[in-house]
Amino acid sequence: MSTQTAAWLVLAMPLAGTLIIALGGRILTPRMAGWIGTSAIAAAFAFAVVTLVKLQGLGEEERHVASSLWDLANAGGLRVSLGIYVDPLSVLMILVVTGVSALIHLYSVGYMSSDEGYTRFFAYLNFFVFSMLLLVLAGNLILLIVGWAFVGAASYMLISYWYRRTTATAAGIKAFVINVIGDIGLVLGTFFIVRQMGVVDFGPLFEGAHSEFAKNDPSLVAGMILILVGAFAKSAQVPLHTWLPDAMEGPTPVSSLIHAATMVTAGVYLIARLHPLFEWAPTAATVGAIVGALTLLIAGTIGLTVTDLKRVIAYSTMSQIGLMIMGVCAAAYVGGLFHLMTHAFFKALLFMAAGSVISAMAGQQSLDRMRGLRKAMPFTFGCFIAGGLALSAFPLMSGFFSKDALLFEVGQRGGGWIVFYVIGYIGSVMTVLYTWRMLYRAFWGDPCPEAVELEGGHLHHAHEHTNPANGEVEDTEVGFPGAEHHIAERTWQMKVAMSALAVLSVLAGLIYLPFGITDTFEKFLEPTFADSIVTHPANDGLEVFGVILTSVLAIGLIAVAYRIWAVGEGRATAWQQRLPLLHRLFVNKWYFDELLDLLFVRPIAWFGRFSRDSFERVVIDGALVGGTSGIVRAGSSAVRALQTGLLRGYAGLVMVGLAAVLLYFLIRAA
Amino acid sequence: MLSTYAPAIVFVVLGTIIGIAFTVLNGVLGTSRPSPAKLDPYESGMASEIKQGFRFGISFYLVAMLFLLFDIEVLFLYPIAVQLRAFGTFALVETIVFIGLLTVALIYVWRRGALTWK
Amino acid sequence: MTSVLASVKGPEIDWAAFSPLLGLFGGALIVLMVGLSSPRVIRAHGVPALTIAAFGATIGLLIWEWNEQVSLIQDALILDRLTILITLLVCVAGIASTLLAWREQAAREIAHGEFFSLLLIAAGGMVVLAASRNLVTTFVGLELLSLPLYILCASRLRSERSLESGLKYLIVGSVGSATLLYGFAMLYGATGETDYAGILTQVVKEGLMGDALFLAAIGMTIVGLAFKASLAPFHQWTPDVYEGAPTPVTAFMSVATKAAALGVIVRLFFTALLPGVDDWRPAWIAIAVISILVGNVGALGQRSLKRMLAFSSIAQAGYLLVGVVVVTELGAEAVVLYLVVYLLANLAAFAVITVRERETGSDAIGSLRGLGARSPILAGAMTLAMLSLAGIPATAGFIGKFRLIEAAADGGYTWLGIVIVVGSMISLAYYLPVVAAMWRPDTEPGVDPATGRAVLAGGAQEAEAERGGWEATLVAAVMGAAILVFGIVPQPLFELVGDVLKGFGTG
Amino acid sequence: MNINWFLIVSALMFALGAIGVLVRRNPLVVLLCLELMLNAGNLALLGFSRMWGDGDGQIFAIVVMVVAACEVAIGLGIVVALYRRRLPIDVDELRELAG
Repeated sequence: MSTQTAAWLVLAMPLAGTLIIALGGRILTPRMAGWIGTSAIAAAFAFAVVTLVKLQGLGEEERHVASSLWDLANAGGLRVSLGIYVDPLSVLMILVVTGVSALIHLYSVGYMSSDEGYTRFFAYLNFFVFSMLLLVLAGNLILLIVGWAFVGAASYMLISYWYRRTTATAAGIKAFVINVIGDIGLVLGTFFIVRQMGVVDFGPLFEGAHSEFAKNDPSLVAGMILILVGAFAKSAQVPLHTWLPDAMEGPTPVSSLIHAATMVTAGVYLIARLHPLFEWAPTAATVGAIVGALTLLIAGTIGLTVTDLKRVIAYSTMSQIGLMIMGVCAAAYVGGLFHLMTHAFFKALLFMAAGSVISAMAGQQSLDRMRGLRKAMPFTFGCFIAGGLALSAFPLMSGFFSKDALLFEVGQRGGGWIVFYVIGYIGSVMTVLYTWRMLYRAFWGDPCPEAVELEGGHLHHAHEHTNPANGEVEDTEVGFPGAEHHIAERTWQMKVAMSALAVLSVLAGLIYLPFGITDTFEKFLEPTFADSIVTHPANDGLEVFGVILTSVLAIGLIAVAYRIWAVGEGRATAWQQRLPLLHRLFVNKWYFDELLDLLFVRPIAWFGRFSRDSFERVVIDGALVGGTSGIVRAGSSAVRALQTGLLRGYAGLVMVGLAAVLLYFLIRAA
Repeated sequence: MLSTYAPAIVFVVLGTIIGIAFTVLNGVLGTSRPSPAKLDPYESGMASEIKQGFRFGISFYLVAMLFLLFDIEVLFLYPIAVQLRAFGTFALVETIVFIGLLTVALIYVWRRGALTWK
Repeated sequence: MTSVLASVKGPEIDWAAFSPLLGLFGGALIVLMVGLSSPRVIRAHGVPALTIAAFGATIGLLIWEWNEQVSLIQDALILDRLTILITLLVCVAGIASTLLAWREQAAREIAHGEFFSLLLIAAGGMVVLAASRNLVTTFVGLELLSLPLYILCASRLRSERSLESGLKYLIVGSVGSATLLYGFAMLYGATGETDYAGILTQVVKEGLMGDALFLAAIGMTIVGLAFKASLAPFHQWTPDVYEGAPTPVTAFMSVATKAAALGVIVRLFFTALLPGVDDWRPAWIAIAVISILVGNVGALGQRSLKRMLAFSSIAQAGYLLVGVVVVTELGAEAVVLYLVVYLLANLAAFAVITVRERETGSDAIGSLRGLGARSPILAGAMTLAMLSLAGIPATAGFIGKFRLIEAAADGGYTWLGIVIVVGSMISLAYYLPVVAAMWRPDTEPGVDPATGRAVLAGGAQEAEAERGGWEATLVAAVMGAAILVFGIVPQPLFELVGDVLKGFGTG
Repeated sequence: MNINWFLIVSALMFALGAIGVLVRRNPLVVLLCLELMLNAGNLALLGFSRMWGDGDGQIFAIVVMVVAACEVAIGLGIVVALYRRRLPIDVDELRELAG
């Protein structure tokens, strides 16, 4: 089997899975559909591994293989083919996508098993994987756009999967609209590039870019910024990010797969894929880095204030992707992609664990209700800790090495990029805080009623099924979540998937350790980025500094978080009443906490609230998407008010129009 | 050029003036003693059967429209008539085809029963 | 004058090139006569079958004449690639509309023969319009297409809405015709010619570019043609007429009239009026932008699907104009390409509406609820149609829009391309709810989703579904498949519309 | 006679017709006004035909007359249908379709 064949088969597997599940819907039992979907993706992963092996078997210079099935269009001197492009970057992506997807499919087999629309769920999920693979394997910009649009559609279908939930359908529409804004940006951007270059295939595109465009050519910069708009929308970057928190309305495996591990990282992939163009348009790259950095900060602050468990992780995703975008825009490709990979592992794991927690809470997602789940669900707790440690870059965890590698590469560039280096660390501070706030609030403290019930061996079930977002009463038929809840402790499929990811979250860092201890990952990606024109001056001191700073931040801030959220105010008040003298001794600490609160937590919280309430609601939702008061709606009622049905009124408007046209022409004549 | 039409213009103007003059004179000079009987549509004989809101029957409009259409189509024969010699046989064939088409239309109208008075 | 004409022995007519027109008009005559026959089966099924045969024969004749470029009847008409393509579109629309009208109430009410022969005559008028190279034939073509459509709109004699739409269309349409006629009269007055070619030479020779009469003529011509293409602000008849007319007629009107109107706009403004391009271009641009805005904005929040599609067609006409104002060959190609994809999407949508209207008696968006579960073919076709109209990738509509934007940018009007994009973004807000409604199940089984009334029994509903007819489903399926196929493999489309201006100036 | 006179009269006729369409509510009168507008075009055609001394304008005018007759016939047909359905013969009352 050649490299191309294996890559085509990777693409074919999920498509076959989709078709089998969609067409055989009536014949297949739901359980069979689940297993067919899972095995299709597992097969795709197997072929992805074969692709990897075959590609590595080629010489370093030949590790980019283009293959095309047939020509889609050949008009006006532009040839567009149904072709794929296999190189280390796309192989890395297909490995991550198929690997994580396979595990999440497995998890879903257990997690979704009581849902009435089980079969449909797997058809959608397989379709998503197919679209995502099409996106990352696409050999030209046009096919990439098609994959890009397909993942948007799949995401829309999966967010609105519980289609009788009003909040879910609204979230789906919002995601779709914002993604289409991005698609349009991507299409227009492509247009700018293709118009000048006359080719859409990646190989010739990259080779010809430096001769067709001057460095920082205005039309190239404009095109790349438009393409960035596409990347921002898909990767939920400011200001096109508002769909992602709402997308949490979808089932948890969807959040895990699409809105954490794979689809939302498409923007990072796109920038890395088009790096020869971005490097040739440094202005666009800088814009991308600025937006990434902004997102990193804004999402981090919001993550500190929201109380919905899934939304905390969603904002964390936004923030981490902001970091990656900042990284790849700063030419920290290896670090950025390394972080993409480890993030896929630990974020998928966190979502899976969150799904298990939500099940234990009978669908409740609010952190205010959760308390002391540690003893009730030890396995989930363990996974949460593994994911949380990785996310907060705790030393020796995968996230530690990847974040470190990313920021080190950014810092190595020196000059103005140092600003982004610093912002990256500020972001890390918030990452640790919100991660551990979530962990401490959900798992520490006195057990909440649900946790007590679970400790007694019984899974809590609500008397009435309600929508956690607005409290509407629901039944459990198709279109709403199913009746049963499943936790990892009692469902082997979930347990297997989470264990695998937990191991990866802890150990995946070993393939790329600092100080050149291991460089497997860098060596692997080298052929793709060999043509990079950005140089990173060596800076060993920085590397040491980075490793130490990251460790100190992670360990220190976990302790700070413990003080704020685990050792709650309630406990302190109780002590104060019992031992008024000891209280004095703790006064200073109290001041410290309050000072911390005043200086640190409150401003951030305020900014987070502002970002969420004012910025998102007013600017994004109000003016762009348009509520009842939007500009577009006003225009609509005006047009329809003119449509009175009164014939003479129509004739009147015609006369006015005629007069206007005539007046124009007579003025031209004069 | 205008002088060519002078007699016609004089005729129209005189006609208008005389018409208006007589009507006005009649109203001014004549006596007017209206009575209910005089205002009836028919001053003598039987009372009118026809009610006030009378309208022509549908068939009237139908036939009128058909007449209008067939009548106006004949207009197309005028240019041919003017240039009959120039076009020769072609004009003859054209005319026959045209009249043939009209005949088809007539047959259709007739078969659909539009010509039967209801 | 007589002496010159004495030498003329009738105009030369290339009968082969003339044959597509004869196919349509001859078909109309035959259909009319067959419609008189007494057996009900012949009237109800023979007549539409014959109509399809006539359209099919015309398509056959077109294929026979595919590579010809001939001028007909002393250059009054021309058979070139543009004519052939527009005729092809009109015939496809005609076949689809005939299939939709097969069980149509309206056809029964005004007699099948009349209904279908009027359809054929209107199609013939569209061909004359698109093929004409003379002001007189242009006007004749315009009226030949308009007059039958006035009647067809009012053909549901027992429905007040149908009559209202017919009368409204007639009156507003006639105002448009009169305006156009006045424009033509002035054009003739300014140049002394009725031939497009003659007008062009005269304008160039006499330097009439800034002449008041010539410019006023262009102005009135623009207004008259804008009417027929339903461009804002001359659009107001469109929603009312589309809603009131029988759905198959609306389908035909929305697609074929637009094709013919755009055809004549391209021909007239690319030849006879080309010297005045600097003057007329801003006017068309203004009309295009207003149409895109008014159409997209007006379609928001409409309850009736036909009304929504009417506003959408106004916006689409605006997009199409963008291909005209750039005045390039690429622009003309983009216009025809977009006409093709617009035809596919609109016919698919109207086919579904026809079926639903027969089943539920309503064309409200709500009447589509639960269609996805009951009839995946119809719902799939409608979804594709909506996505295609919105220009989502992997549908033909995306290809069409991409080409238009490309033409705009190529012609130096990138900002018009952006207007198209903005319009498309707004349009998602009314196309997507349709898709969403279809794939959502009925709220309560046993309740008619459109009216909220309880339906009687299962049997009654099945009988109603029977009335929808397989013909409409066939149209929906074929059009939907074509949208998808051309969305993925657009090459045949590019080849079809390539060289659209081939033979444009012949004769 | 100067062509301008023809044009002025025809423009006046066109304007009168347009005003008639705007202000009259009886569809029959509206149809009459439409005729007026078409015939304004005819007058202009004939005037120009005279000015250029060729027959094109006259032929055009004949075609227009036929078209005008057809329009009126269709208009009358619809009015008759409205009358049969006992609907008001008033364009302002035709407001079923709006919005």
